Amino acid sequence: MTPLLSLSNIRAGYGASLVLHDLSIEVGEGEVVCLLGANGAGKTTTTCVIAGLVRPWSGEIRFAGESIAEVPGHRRVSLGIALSPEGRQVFPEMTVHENLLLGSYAPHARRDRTRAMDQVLALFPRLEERLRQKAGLMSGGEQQMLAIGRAIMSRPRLLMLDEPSLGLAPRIVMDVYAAVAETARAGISILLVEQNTEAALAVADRGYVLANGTIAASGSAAELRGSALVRSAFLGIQAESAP
Amino acid sequence: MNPPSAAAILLAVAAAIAALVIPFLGMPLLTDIDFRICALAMIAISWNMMAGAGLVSLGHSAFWGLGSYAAILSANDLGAPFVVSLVPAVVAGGLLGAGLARMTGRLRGIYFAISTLATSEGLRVLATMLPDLTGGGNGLYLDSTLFPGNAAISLAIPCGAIVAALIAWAISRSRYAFALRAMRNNEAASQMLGVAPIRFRVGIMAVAGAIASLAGAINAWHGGYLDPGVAFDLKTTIDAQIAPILGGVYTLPGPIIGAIATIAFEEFTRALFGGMVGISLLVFGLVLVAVVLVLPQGLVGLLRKTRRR
Amino acid sequence: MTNLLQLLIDALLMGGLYALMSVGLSLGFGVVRIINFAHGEFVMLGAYGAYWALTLLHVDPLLALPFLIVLGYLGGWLLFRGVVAWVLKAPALNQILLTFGIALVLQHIAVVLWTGDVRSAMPEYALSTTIIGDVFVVHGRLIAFLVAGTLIAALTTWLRYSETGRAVRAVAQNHDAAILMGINPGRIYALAFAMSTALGIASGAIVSFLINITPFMGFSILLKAVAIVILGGLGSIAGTVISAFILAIAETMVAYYVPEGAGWTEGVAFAVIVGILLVRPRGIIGSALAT
Amino acid sequence: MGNIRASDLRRGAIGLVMGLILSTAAHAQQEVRIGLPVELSGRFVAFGAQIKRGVETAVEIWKHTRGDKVAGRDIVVIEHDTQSNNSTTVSVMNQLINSDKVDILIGPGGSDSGAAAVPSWKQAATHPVWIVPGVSTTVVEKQVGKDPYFFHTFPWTYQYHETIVAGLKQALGTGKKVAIIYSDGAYGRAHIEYARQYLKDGGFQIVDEELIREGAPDFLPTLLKVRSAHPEILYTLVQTNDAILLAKQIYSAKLNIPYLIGTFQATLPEFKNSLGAVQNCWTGVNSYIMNLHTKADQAEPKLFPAGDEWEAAWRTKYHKEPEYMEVGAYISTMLALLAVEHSNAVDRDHVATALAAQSYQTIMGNSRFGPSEIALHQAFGKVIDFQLQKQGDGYDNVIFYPPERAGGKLVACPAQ
Repeated sequence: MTPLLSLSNIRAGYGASLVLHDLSIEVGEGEVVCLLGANGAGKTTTTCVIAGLVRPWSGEIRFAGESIAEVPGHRRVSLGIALSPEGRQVFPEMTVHENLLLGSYAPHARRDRTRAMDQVLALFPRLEERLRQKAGLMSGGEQQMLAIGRAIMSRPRLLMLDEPSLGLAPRIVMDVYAAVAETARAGISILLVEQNTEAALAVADRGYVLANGTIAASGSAAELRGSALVRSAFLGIQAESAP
Repeated sequence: MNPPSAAAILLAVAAAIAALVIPFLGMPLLTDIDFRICALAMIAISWNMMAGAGLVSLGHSAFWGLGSYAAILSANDLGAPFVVSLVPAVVAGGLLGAGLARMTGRLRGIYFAISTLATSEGLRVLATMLPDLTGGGNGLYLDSTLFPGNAAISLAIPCGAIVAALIAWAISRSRYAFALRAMRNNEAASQMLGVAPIRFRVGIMAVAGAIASLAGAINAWHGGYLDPGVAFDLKTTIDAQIAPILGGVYTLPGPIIGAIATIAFEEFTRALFGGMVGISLLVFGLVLVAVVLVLPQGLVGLLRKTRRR
Repeated sequence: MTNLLQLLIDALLMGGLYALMSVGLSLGFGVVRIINFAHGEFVMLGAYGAYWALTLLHVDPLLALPFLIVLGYLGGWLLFRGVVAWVLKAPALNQILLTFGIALVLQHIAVVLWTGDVRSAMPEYALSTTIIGDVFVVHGRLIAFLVAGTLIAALTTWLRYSETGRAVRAVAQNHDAAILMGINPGRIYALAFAMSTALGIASGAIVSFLINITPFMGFSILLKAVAIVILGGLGSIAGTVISAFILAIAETMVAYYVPEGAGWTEGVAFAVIVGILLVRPRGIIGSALAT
Repeated sequence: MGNIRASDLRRGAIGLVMGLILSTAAHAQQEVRIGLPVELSGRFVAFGAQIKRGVETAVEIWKHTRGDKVAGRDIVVIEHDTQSNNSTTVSVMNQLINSDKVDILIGPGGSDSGAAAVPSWKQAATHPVWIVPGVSTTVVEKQVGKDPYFFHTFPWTYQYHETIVAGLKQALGTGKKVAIIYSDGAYGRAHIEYARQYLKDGGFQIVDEELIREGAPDFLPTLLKVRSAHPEILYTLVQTNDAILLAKQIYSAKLNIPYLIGTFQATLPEFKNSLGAVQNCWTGVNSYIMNLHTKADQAEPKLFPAGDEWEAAWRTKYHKEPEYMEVGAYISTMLALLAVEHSNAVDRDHVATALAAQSYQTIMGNSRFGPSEIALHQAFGKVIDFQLQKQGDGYDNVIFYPPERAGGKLVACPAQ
């Protein structure tokens, strides 16, 4: 069964500095895959390459069987790729409602916008309470929910979440991950980029560990949970022997 | 700044000698062009210095005009002879430059440019509305008894240009240059490296302001007549930018080569299209757009590219 | 104190005009991050457009307005694609000089085509007035105020409620996030610049029967618009409209109460620019966007 | 670039220089060179274009009647555009005097350009004969002083007000309340002193003086101050652009001031075309007004034809009505050519003395030069007061002063 998304030998970076060295990962249809790694490992660069914000120097990206390296950033959402970016990046001067409407700006999403809206507000009741409020005035957690909700509004086949738990109180992290689990159950494949290993592995089917721009380890959630490598990769200490 | 080659030094010296000799060749047309090139070179060097510190000035006519009024008023009211009247002009220009730098300490990019534009237009309104001081709209005539003769003035402007070029050269070799380049690229980073932006900014603006005012002062003596429209003419601000852009911003020879190119071009369009109403300035605008699009580094950038290839 | 009432009415009507002139500049900067120094020339071209429509084709400036707006939009789009798009990433210096050059070119195309003579459109409502009590309202100014008001209302409603309007605001607030929504920033830049041009042309059309038309009228209009946009907070439409009225009232009061005040009114705009930039570089009223 | 030796540079430069010096000297004998420092672009483009047309027509008619030469010399007209920019005016004057070595200067038109042109003319060692068909500001007259080579064929500021006030006094008697509006530029500042002086001497009561900024979009606040002074006469000292806007805003403010006095703008086609009905009852002065049916000069009937004949010829050639600076430039050029012919020389002393001695009957009246308050040679200082009055569907200049040329009376403006 061909994977929904496959990255092979991706090299990418900013200006002269190379961040990703020969990265290859896959996400299957309906699968929840997590990408773990310490700060600066290249997690965000990966999501930006897939979402089209960063052009890779070399390597191949295939989505639903086709190469999308040449597809410009603003057309990738119509293919079904959605990203809740690092730092949330909601539109501060616009209301929650307007942010969500923008989520379904792409033509295919605009068609069943009302149904998507009901779904998102059901998933994040807090957003319904604050629908008319300016996004910029909300708390970190609420903005994170809005960012995810906004991404879901575009009816994605692949939902990428870049460090959704960053800077949130534990209780809020539980709510967010509950919503992530429910979205996964609805059949949307998810690429979860996280430093919060336990929360991610609890939800993910499978995962990769990213260290200094290359995949240090991969496997099922259970295997990764036990492996020494995850601990060292997370703490950034060089493990003596690969598993 | 890589050390200049022997040919460049030779050319610079030849240009300096030519600028000093031309007024004595008895060629009035050439002397007038030589005067305008040297005056433009001075304000172009001054503008280029500011641009070198990341400060885009849209108000160079403020320095030019302030220098003009300082010189003529000190001559008419205090009876100061030609050379003495240049001192208040230089001081006024330096103070305005330093004042602007201190006042607009935190502003960058477009904001700084707009505040200099506002300063030059503000000074023009002031000059118009204070007739007893500046003669207002009626204009101000140089007291002809003090006129030192064309020779002195035609010699003063090339000296001014040479002094300005030497100052720019000295700065480019001093540690100022590295601090300024750091500031131009990234103000915050340079701050961390212990570069006090305000101190450098005030220093550069004072020197650049003084040079531009000196040029204005000498030109005021050359023209013999001043009114707010002449002193704070927008064309001075435009010319001060076009020369370094045409010649090559952030480079040492850029403003000078640009000044020669600009005046040559102005004479060419005036001779060719002079008769037809408005054509000459239209062509000038087109060239400005073209240069910004095609030659962002200006002629010197082009020169460097061809030599390296 | 009838004169005070009269002054306020004049200031209000003039403020509407100032708002329309500067809203275009503010939109342009908010989205494309460029202060367009040729904005005054678009106003000038709009004024000539309305003038020739009236004198040659006997079409009233208000009837010619829609056509001029469309022409302005197309002109703006072509100018953006052809010239302005290339300097989006260039340093501020190149952007300022480029738009300065465009202003110089447009000014002297006007001189070559229509000479430097002074013109003014004279539809009959330009000068007729109605007297209410002992206060008079010049019809021309009232009409200009109403047209400006409707255009600004249309612009804000479009920005607030339409899909593309939201997209424009999105690009202005967060360029990368907008891409993630499926918005093509290049198209939005061109659209915003073209609208800014169209707004300039529109304000020119309604100014054509109020003030003198010459090829050189653009520059003083630009400086006033810059003062207003800076006072209102760069890129904030609401801030711009409010500060347009503030400047109009300030100028009228200075003209009336300060001795030889008429001479100082031009200084008000410049004092505002320098004052605001020193006190609060991001402008006071509207919440300015991070540049 | 590096391989050119310094000596080559020097040899090339000297060769170029010698060539230039020889060429200019050779030309001097067989030519009379007329230099035009005129505004062909910028604010005063209207004046510059008028002077250019006046000079071209004069040379054309001279060649038509006397043949291509004057006193055996070719007529060379050299024109440079001052771009209505005062610094360019300085370089254009330097170029015409020192490099083109012209014998006679004609121009510029605008007051600002004139003021800027004086110093470079005075500083030149042997400055040529200079005829100015425009420029009213007395700043120039003070600077030029008693210079024998300066000829002014256009009224000075005080000559305006001397005649306007005399005309008002004759029509309205004394004691009337006057409000003055003047511009903050060279024009307004120059005129306000004389207006104040002549109005006071004429027994008028100045109740208000208001300054306006050149090019301002809105004069209403100023007009409100004028309205509270309740003047009977509004005396305006502003140039064309501001005059048009001011007339419109006075009309819409319904100030209902009975007498609206302007200076030159009421004669300009721009004023009439832009204002339509609003121009009604505005008064003004002019040294030349069309269809005065002046007679041709006896001695030179072809060079100074009858008014109607000359105006008809002008209309056919340029498809427009002749304007005062066109007529001024035409007559100035004719006088200059005649002076060269009489003195059979181009050096400034002969030409100046011949010019000062001439006297012809022209469309603008007698051309004799006489002293003005300061300057030595002033012609056509006499101006005529007129008022724009509705005649049928158009508006005509009805002269009401001086009495010997009056064709009507000054009437109060209709209440709105």
